[in-house]
Amino acid sequence: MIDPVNIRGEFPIFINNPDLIYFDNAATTQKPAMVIDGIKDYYENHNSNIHRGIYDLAASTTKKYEVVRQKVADFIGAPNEQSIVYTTGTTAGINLVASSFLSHQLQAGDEILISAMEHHANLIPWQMLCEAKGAILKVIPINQDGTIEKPLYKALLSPKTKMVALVHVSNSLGTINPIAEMIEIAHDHGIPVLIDGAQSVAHYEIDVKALDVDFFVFSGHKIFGPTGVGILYGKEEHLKKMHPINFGGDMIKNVTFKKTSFLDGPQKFEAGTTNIAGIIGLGYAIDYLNQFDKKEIQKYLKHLRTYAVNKMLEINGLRIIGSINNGNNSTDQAGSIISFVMDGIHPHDIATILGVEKIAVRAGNHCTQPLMDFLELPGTTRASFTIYNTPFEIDKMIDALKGIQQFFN
Amino acid sequence: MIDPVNIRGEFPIFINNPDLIYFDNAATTQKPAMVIDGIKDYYENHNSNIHRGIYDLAASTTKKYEVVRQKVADFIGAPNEQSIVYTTGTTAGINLVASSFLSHQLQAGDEILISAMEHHANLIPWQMLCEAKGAILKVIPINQDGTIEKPLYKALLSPKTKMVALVHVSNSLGTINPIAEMIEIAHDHGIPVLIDGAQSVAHYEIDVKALDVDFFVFSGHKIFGPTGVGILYGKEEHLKKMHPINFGGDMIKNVTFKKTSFLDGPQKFEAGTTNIAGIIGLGYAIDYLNQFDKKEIQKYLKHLRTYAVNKMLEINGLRIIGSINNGNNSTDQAGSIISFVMDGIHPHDIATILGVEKIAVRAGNHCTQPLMDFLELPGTTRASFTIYNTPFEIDKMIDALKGIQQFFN
Amino acid sequence: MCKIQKDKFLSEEQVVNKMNEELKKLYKTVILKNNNEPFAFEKREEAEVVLEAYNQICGDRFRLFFEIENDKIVNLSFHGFGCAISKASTSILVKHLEGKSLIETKDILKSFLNVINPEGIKEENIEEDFQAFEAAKDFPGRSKCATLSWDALKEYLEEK
Amino acid sequence: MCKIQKDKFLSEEQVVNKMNEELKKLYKTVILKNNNEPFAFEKREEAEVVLEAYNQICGDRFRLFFEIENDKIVNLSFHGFGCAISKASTSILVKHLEGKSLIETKDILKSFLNVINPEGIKEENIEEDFQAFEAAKDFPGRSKCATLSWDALKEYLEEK
Ligand SMILES: Cc1ncc(COP(=O)(O)O)c(C=O)c1O
Ligand SMILES: Cc1ncc(COP(=O)(O)O)c(C=O)c1O
Repeated sequence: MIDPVNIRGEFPIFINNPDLIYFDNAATTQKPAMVIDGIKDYYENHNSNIHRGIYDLAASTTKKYEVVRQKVADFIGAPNEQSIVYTTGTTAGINLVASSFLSHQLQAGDEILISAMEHHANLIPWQMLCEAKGAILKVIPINQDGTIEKPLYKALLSPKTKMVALVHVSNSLGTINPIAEMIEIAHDHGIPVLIDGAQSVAHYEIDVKALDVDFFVFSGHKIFGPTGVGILYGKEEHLKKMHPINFGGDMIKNVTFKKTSFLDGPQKFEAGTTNIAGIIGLGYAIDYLNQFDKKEIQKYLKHLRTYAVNKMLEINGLRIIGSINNGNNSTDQAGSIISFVMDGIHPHDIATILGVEKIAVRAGNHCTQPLMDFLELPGTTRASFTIYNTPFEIDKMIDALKGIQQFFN
Repeated sequence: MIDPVNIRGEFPIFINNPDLIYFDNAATTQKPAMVIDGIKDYYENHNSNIHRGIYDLAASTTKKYEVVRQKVADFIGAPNEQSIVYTTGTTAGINLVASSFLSHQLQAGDEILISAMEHHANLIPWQMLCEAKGAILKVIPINQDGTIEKPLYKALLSPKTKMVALVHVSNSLGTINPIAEMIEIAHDHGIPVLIDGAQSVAHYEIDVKALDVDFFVFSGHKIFGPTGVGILYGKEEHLKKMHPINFGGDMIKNVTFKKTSFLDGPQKFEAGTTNIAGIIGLGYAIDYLNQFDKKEIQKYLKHLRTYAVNKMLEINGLRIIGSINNGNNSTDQAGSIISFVMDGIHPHDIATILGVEKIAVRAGNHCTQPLMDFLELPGTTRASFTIYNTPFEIDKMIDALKGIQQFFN
Repeated sequence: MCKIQKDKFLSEEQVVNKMNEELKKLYKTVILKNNNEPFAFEKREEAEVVLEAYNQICGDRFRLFFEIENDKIVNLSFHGFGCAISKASTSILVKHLEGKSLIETKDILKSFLNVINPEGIKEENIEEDFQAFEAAKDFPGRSKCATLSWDALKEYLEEK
Repeated sequence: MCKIQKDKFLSEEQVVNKMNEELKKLYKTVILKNNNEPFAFEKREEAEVVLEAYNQICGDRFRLFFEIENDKIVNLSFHGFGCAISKASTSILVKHLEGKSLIETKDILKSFLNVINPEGIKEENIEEDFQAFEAAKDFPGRSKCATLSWDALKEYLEEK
């Protein structure tokens, strides 16, 4: 059972701001004391540079640091820690795959397939690569309810498709894409798949091995962990073939002024001093999350979403963007993110007024500008929930939204 | 006046480990409470994603975040904050310049000039770029005393030289290179210069404008700041011409599935969620350092170095690598880093035994393998000092070194 | 917090009221009115000058249409979309600059921008329309909304 | 820390002594002796098998030279450089494996590696030479030094 009141008590920001209603979890989550104190403890008791260090601090830090790799592997069902690359975030992970995996294979006329609901992070790297190589970026359209047009997905796959890159849970609409099925279809055509799990790992059980996904990326700061750290999972056979794109210390076997050879493992992508404190903090975030049953999390978030949607639909002139809008009240295709617009009131004005009431939501295009263009919206207001949110907070937001409507009319 | 005892009191790791003698500052420095608490305060009171956020937390975090840019600019004498790019460290900064500034200009047969004492981070990116472009990496030799062979520097510059990349203070030898003079010479030939300031910014006054340097890079974690953050300073005229190499959110003006345009400022290089907590922590580290007069720091470190060198030279069979070894007792060309070897005792054995005595030093090639090859050494033991170190600690190390010698004979 | 300290602060109810005050200050009737009934809100593609004011961070985008005749700004209108604050501030711009000379315009621009500038010194005899935007100072995320079109026009005139 | 608790711990002096004990344990006479007077320390480029054991992290590099005759390892010698621990452990390897059958070798390898493995179960009747390396367990940065050549040989035999 998820006990949000108890959970709130584990987050210092809520202890310091008891009346803060934080509905911007899709942008970044708050951090539990376990993570914050873990980072502090690292700096106060263990700080040292890893690898090649022999004294106690360095040796124990190196160990702490490498243990997180195994922890991450277990967390997403990776076969082993050699398939786990430390990055600085989702964005960096996708860029690495684009530059280092796909760039060398992609020919003029080849195609990369993404969906219309991709975050800029899973769009622009592919677009730029296509531009450089004379390849073509194809986009799977979505239905008005915010779901992928599945028949078109199949139709768009071709012998020229060299990569499929998909978001698992849309950060703008909350749509949950049927990735298992979509990966299988791509594999039937022999096409590798990257899944952007930025919005899904915190709440959904991920098993990269069962999914047989080629690449899976996410960010620490969206799963209760620190900023500046993320993960790229890649099948070992792919990682082995990929060349590093950043060069420096801690990634080399041998260097002379003439020639350099690189390490074999994921370390070859981790040149220089990494975000050691951040990676150790990510380990604590995973420990934190591992206390919960993902099924319970999903049940609770579905409850919150249904509760919010039902109340929001009672507000005249408020329109939810995505699946729920179609009168389709099942939330199986929708995560804990609700994007909405209100007649005649700009999303920024809504967010500002909610902000004054200490309700943190986000307004804008949510880094999915083409999706907004497709929906013919300048932007939306987005409320995104996680385990520390409550129906009571939703009530407060509903009241505030009603107030805004009065205010503007 | 530098008061190391007082300073130690500001570093929680020394409060928690009063007998820790930390001489591995060239690898990473310890962090003052101001920085650690600043990061903790960020997560406990201000955590939110920056840009596009409207509610209080997001707006104030964005401000805090951008204020650091100005702080960094002031810290290194940059004309304005538009020339300051947030990176993840020295390594990332150099790679960005190699890929985004030089890559597009470099032709087969062109040359890049570095020195024989470069860290792998300021060697391999250029080497790989040369390999990709058919260009030639040239290396300025050093003298036996660990200083640049200045006449050869001039001789190696040619109309084909497209970049000079130099370390300011060598992390292996402590050599301080005469960068002002060397930059001027390169500029006389119209060649841009990158300076690797990883080992210098903490202790030396840097004025990038007076130096007229084209690029200057450093890491936060070596100047009392957090891991996972660094700075690339670049002349605005260069940054303007450079294309981003990482793509995602927070860096774009406009996106459609067909075309993307990027922001103008340094933000175009900062795709995705950056290390917000790290950058804010770096701001605190600079505040911390700004309390001290750099001249005082240098005076104190010179005192420590002279003290240590004199005592070390009394140990039979101990050889200091670099300028001091030549009987040249002036420390004007040598920073607070001492690399040494002992007859018949491997550096790792020395470091292990010092480690048991709670004296943290580093052993190995210090990410300067070609330099070690040049010096015909498998590696050295390195002690690197900063403001919280004391002569008393040096005495302890000297005693331990004498003990090691007895132990092995 | 101990009792004595607490008394120095506002009660929670007072805080909420103050919040609402801030809000009302921000969205004062001037802004709401200009948002709902903007002044000279019309496209005029054939205008001599078509100036775009675009906020890349939030996507607000307005265009100003005008001519400069005898050193005066005339036939000023605007179109586009954005939040209430950016729309109202553009509407106010149009209302106050129509027919003004370039020298007068410079003063008016300065006077308006000074109201929103957190470091601006409070002047006397400020237009009531302008004062309505003063509260934008307290919303760091929103001050750009208030100045969007004004900054664009200022830049245009300076570069001219 | 309160008095009672403190008494449970070692005094500072005791800690220092214990440290020195650890050190002595690590660098026990076996290691120092083998470091200074290594066993069969000679290059033999013409050997049938020349096996490199290289630690990329620290640069230690040894080569093992030997032949396999009648399923036995013979003419075993080594050369190269490294720290006292890696050098001594290679010397011990040479000393203990010369003339052994491949099956015996496997057991010996296992027995040695088990001594250094932090999760290894303590066996009885371990060679004294091997036990000298047990302390490497307590130095996570150094256990690789102790196993360097042993790992290389193990890998070679497994792939063969
Ligand atoms: C001279 C020099 N350059 C570059 C680096 C690399 O810095 P980082 O690992 O923080 O990227 C270091 C640190 O090891 C250094 O000492
Ligand atoms: C679906 C999705 N993909 C990618 C990203 C980018 O993540 P980051 O900014 O941490 O690199 C985000 C976060 O904004 C996201 O929601």
